[in-house]
Amino acid sequence: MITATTLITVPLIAGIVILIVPFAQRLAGYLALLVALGMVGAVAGFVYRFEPMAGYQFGDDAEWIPQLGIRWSVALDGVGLALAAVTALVVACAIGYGLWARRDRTHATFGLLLITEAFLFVVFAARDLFVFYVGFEGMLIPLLVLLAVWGGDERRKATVQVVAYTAFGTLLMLVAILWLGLTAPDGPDFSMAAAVGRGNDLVFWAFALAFAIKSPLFPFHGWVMPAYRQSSPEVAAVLSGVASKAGGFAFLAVLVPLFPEQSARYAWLFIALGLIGFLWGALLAFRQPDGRGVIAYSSIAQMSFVVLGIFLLNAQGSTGATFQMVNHALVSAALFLLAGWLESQAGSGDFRRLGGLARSRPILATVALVLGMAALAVPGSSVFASEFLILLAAFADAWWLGTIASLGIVLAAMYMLRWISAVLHEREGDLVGQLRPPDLRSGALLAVLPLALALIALSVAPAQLTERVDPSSQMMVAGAFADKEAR
Amino acid sequence: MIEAPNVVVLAIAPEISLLVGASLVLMVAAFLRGRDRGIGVLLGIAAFAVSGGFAIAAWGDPPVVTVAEALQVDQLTQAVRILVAGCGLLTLLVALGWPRMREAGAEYAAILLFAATGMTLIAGSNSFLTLFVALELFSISLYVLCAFDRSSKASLESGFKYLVLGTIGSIILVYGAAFLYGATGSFQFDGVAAGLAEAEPGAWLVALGVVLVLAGLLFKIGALPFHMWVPDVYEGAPTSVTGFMAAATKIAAFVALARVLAEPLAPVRDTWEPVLVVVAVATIVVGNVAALVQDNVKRMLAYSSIAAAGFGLIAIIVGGEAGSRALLFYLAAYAPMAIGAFAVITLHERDHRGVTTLESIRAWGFERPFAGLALVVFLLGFAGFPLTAGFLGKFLVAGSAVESGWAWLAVVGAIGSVIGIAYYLRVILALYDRSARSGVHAAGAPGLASVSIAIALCLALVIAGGALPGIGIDWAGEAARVLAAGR
Amino acid sequence: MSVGLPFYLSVSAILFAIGLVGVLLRRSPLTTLLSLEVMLNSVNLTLVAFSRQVGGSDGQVFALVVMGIAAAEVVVGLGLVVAMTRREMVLDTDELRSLSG
Amino acid sequence: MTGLVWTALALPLAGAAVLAVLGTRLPARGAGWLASLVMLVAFVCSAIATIMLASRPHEERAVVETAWTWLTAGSFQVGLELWFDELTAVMLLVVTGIGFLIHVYSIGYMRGDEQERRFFAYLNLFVFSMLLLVVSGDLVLLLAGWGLVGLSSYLLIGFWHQKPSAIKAAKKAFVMNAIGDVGLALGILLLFIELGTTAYTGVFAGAGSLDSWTATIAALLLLVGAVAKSAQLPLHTWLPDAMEGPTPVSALIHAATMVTAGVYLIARMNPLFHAAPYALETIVVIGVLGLLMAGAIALVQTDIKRIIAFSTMSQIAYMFVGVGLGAYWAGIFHLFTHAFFKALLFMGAGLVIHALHGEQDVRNMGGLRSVMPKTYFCMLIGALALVGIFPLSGGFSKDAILASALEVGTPLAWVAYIGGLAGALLTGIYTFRLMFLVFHRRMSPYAEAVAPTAVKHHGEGPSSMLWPVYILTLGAAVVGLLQVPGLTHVFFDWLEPIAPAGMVEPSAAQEWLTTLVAVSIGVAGIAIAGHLYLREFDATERMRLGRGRLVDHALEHRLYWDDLYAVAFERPAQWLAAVLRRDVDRPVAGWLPTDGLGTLTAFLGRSVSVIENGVVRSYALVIALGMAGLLLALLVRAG
Repeated sequence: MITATTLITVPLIAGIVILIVPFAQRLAGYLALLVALGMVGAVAGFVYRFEPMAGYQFGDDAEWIPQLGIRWSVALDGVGLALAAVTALVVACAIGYGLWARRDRTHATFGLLLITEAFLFVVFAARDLFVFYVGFEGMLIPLLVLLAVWGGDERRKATVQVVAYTAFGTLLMLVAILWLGLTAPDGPDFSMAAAVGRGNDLVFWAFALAFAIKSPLFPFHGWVMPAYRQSSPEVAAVLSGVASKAGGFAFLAVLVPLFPEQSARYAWLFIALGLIGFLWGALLAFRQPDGRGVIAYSSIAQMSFVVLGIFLLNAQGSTGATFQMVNHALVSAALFLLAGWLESQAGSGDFRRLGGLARSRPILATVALVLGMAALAVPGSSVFASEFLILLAAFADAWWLGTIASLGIVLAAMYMLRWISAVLHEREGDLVGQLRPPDLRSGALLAVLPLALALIALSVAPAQLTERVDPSSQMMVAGAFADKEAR
Repeated sequence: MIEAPNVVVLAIAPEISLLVGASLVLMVAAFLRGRDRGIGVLLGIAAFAVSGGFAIAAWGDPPVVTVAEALQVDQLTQAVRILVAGCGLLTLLVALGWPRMREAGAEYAAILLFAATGMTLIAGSNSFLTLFVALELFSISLYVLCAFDRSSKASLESGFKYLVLGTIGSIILVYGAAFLYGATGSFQFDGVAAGLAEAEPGAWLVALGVVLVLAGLLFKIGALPFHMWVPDVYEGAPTSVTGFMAAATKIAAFVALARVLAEPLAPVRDTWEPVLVVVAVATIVVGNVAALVQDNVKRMLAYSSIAAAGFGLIAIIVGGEAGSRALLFYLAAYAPMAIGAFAVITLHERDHRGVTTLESIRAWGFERPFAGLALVVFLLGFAGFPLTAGFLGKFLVAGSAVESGWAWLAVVGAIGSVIGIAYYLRVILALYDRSARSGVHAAGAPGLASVSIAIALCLALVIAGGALPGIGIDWAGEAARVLAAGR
Repeated sequence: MSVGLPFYLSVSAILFAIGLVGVLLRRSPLTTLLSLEVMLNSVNLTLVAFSRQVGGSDGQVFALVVMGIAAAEVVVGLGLVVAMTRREMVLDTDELRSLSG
Repeated sequence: MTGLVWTALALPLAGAAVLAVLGTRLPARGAGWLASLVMLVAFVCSAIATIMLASRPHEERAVVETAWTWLTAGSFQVGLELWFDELTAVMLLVVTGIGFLIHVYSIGYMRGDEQERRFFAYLNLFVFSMLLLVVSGDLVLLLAGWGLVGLSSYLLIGFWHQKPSAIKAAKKAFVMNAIGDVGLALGILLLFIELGTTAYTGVFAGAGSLDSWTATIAALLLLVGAVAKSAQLPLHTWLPDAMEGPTPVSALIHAATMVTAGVYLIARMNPLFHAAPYALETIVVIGVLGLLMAGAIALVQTDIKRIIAFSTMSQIAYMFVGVGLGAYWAGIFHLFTHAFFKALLFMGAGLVIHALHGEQDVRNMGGLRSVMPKTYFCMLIGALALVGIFPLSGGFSKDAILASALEVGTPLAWVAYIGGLAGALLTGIYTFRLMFLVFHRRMSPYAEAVAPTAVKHHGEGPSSMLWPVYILTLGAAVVGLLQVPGLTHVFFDWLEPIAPAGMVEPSAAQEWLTTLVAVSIGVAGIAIAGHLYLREFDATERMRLGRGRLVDHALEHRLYWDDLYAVAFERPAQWLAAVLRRDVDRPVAGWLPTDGLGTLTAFLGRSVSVIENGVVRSYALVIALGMAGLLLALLVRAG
């Protein structure tokens, strides 16, 4: 029987095996890809079997460290499943891209990517705070190593920044988790269920800080630029595509349900930060000199928007936020892979030296356009659907909130159009003229295409996702919503 | 008529086996003179195994006070016996990979056995006399072991420094014991406790005695401001010895400290608690901060072990059942990480034929994937990364602190751990620095198999302690009950 | 004039201080070892003095043990000094600085 | 019947997908024919569906069908909902019919362009989007179509993407439309929050129950969307720039179909607007101002396509006036006829541009009547229809709008009436200025050098370009007869059911009166144009309207709207972004000074390890001092 535990252990073990066993380089890569595709299949099976109204599913619950009231308690609900699904897809594509790019030290790259995937699954499935922490902290190190070893010239500095920001946040969260788990009324109990409503403000902020940094929420995004810019494309894709979702997911699935009272009380702050971040990121994305800069700041904007949606504490906000996370995972992962491809083929991501790539490269042009249009949430796209839901939630909360937030959507159109035209259109850049990059083909195309196709599929029938997510996300915000209403 | 002291032979069987083993090893060495071919070391391993076996067999037996009330053989003593025997065994395995063992293996093994005897005795000591004798037994043995590599000036230097400073530490301890004797009229722990309970608060003899005893013990665990010897000695000593010191000495000294604080000095908690709080914080800060700027890996680990001592002190301050359990688990978790890490460095020293620095270790992880990965795991364990024993150790310590109102100390520990991640990461990054070429590869040198076995064992322990810590926590809990009951 | 406990303790403290100052000031390894012996003996004096004060022989026994251990320590210490000499190291504790930082 | 509509909707999408996926594996010529075939089938489907709809009794003519649930969250639910009624049928026919003709025309127009396949893929994508817009039965879905037409418009304006000006124009169009999308989206949100649904059925049923403020705000927000899409004041500035796209695109998107979506939206949402009289009045005001302004600007433009573009803006403003007055049928009727004659004018202009090798400046034309007689004739019909000369189509529809103003009779309606008539004068002038400059007077040197040889070799154009023009000419001439005052009532009767609250219908007398006045004014306009532009003059001469330099300057610069936006929004936003990036983001996001912290900890670490100098004596000293410190601390505590 395939359960959430399987989902976690298979990539973990496979990752370690690939890391250690001296397979031939290519073989290691293909094995990793096979495992990643297997995970996609497994998650697809979950999606197929998932009962939207039945709460947490595919779970395991076993004693782990009974002395501390810690249980191996994992299960997926709609929200977790949605993110797990997109994680599986993004990691598979990232590995596929790495294979195409003939990344050296295949064992380590792909092994670590699989391990990251496993820890991400832990985060999305955790029903126990200890387990959650294991996942939340666990994914950091493989990603850091990937960044630090395979990153760009300034990888060292970037790594230090990531460590400084994220490690700080998570360790304070650890202290908070300890407090919650050990002060449970009936002896130590780290299950999330037992922690609901027990935390005080200090504990709440410790959690919130960790999640805000991971998301990243404005103004905790200082580590994002260096990390996204220095990582290799597949790592940047995982980092911005799915690792950041751990933060957003944690806001929705951990912070809000566990601290309904504080969440309702301080919702205004998160809404304000989300709103500022949404506009801030969009404005900054507009002036970035290269593709990665645009994608990075747009990620900040999008994730801030997600946080905004979550803290509206209603059905549309939470479902929209989950949906938006899925969308953004697909979009930003694909864009980073594409940006990486461009850098590898054209030698740089600098807008001043690119341009005119659409000419006689129809596949590249089509893929880039589809992604760009999805990213700017052209009405009818799945990103539009999710942003519309969040906007709806914001508007229902306060009309001015929705109105201001809608500004960000216009800004998104501006910076994405700038990206599209700077890469694809206008005059041919000098690098394009010199290096004559080919069209997007074979491996690289296969790595990006599934993400684009997933976006298109979600655009055709977004309800397939929201119907599965909605009951779960409503449950998550129900407590805080009630508290907010009572206020 | 002289009453013969009451001796329960079975209760001290582990010590007897160690001493008999040492004698046997020495005799074999004397008889075989140069044709020993590792028989001495194997005998030593056997002695450790037998000793540990006795202790395990006696696990759960009712406590016994024996040898003229000089020794208490309780669960705590048994735990230390098992741990020390394990450390000794692993250390001998590691030491086999050291070329010098071919000529002097038997002596090494014999002295190690003596040191181990001292460590087990100090854990079970029931009077300051026993404490002092045991302390000196292992200290003097360690002085010799540190200087064991007579071909190396650094080794001799470290042995001499350790001797001078260690003797000062011992003198301080015994001086303090003398004052306590003057104040209470007893060296026996229960007698001291009874005397202190009656002594007027603030009596200068008591204060002097407490501070000096404390200082002597803090010296051995390497806490501030008595940490000065640690970096020099750890760096200069043969690496296997360093590992043994970091693991076993720490266990013995911490348990001795815990026992002294829980039994004779329990009545004057008000006197020593603030001292320890200051010391703990200073130790964590200084250890971590200084480690950050080290380029010599052994020296860096020495500072990190200072920081670890500070973390252990948190558990000592918290005390009680939770604190003591956390302390024991933390120490037990620390041991395999330390021995394992230094074992990997042994390997690297052989490969590189020189000192292990951040420079010389560059890209070595690609040459030796297993050793490199193992080092990464050990370092992550030190850093307190989930799914390693080190994480559980820190988790328990911080948990006990949070639980009993010392949350701020846990936060200090957490901040220290953030810095910790930074310097462990430096090593990991150097280990997998793609831009460098390691080039050095001394394959198949004799004795390396045993080092690899030791590393594998340590790795298994570290992972098991992190993934399935239940048994360990139970054992630590049982042993800790001794300390908790001492109040 | 009766010589009381404080007198012994003072003498022992002075001895201790002399030993400590010796360690702090002298740079010859042999003198350092010597100073350590002085410190140990100050402890012995304290032990014996308290032993008399408290009654019983525990303190005196302890002092004997300390002497024995001191002897062992000196043996190791001298052995180290010999080994260092053989390696042609300068016998000056301030020169033992290859390990620092 | 609905099956046919679904087919008509799906076919262009399928066509676009096939063209996109097969790409260069398809023969270049095949792409155009495939796309056109798709359009023909879609048109036939639409036509049959319309006939079937017409055969139904009146009360059963609004057909709703849901394919699948598109989006849900909480109580919010959107279905992929089809809404097929009389208005939809009109739009379907216009989009597929005119669309088919323009596809065919494009086969000739795009011949030789290396990216022909991409062009037809985009064109098909556009048609799909437009169809989605008109057949959707839910506001959110309409918004989806709304956005997708914006997207395809962007793609097509920027089709020649090597041209920076084209890309700039495309981006401008997209962003302005995105603003409109957001306005529309906010309106939809408001409606959902008030009514709990976004489906037409629910909105129509609930619109009456809204309080007038909510209804007005919602209607105004929808109007923002309509204004942006239809290039009306104040979000009109993208339309003239959009002429950077290939001419068939201008004909299809920026004349016949997409830009009229705003009119469609207002007509479609008439129950809501009925509940929001202020919004309706706003529409009329926007319309009147727009038709006058656009007409005036058209007077001085020199780019043939831009003249037509401003004319389009002006004509759509008429439609706005119509729907704003409550004469929804008249607005849609004008939309219908406009689709014919404006597409015709653009396509004719395309023939001219083709013959002149891409030249678009009217000063470099002239005298083409003799070289391109067929084109001249067709465009003349189109121009007369545009001016509203009896009995061509434009007259009937425009006069219907103006007559409705008479019927309404409020002061605002009178303003609209007079404004509309003044607009008719402008229309007459600028339309025939175009005709005279291009086809009459002496040939410019450039035209003389190029046109005769080009036409000699290729004729006025390939038959694939000419035949659609002929058909449209026929249409532009006769479709007005559907609704001859007092004689035929086809259009009004057909559309009457879409407005439950009723529509304004002028009497036949009002209409004939208006026609009389308007035709006279139109003829006067033509006469003025003839007076001004038929005489010979130097092509380099500035083409003044009057003597006032100021007026000229203002009109040439399109009344400074672009400059206003640049100063008010674009530059401040750019500046803000630059400042944020350069000076603000780093301090705000870098609150954790990792560099500083790193330096600090490293400094601390070095200072701490300074005392680790390797000298045993100093270590002993530290130990001694440490002990002394501990003792002192205890003494202080005790004392």
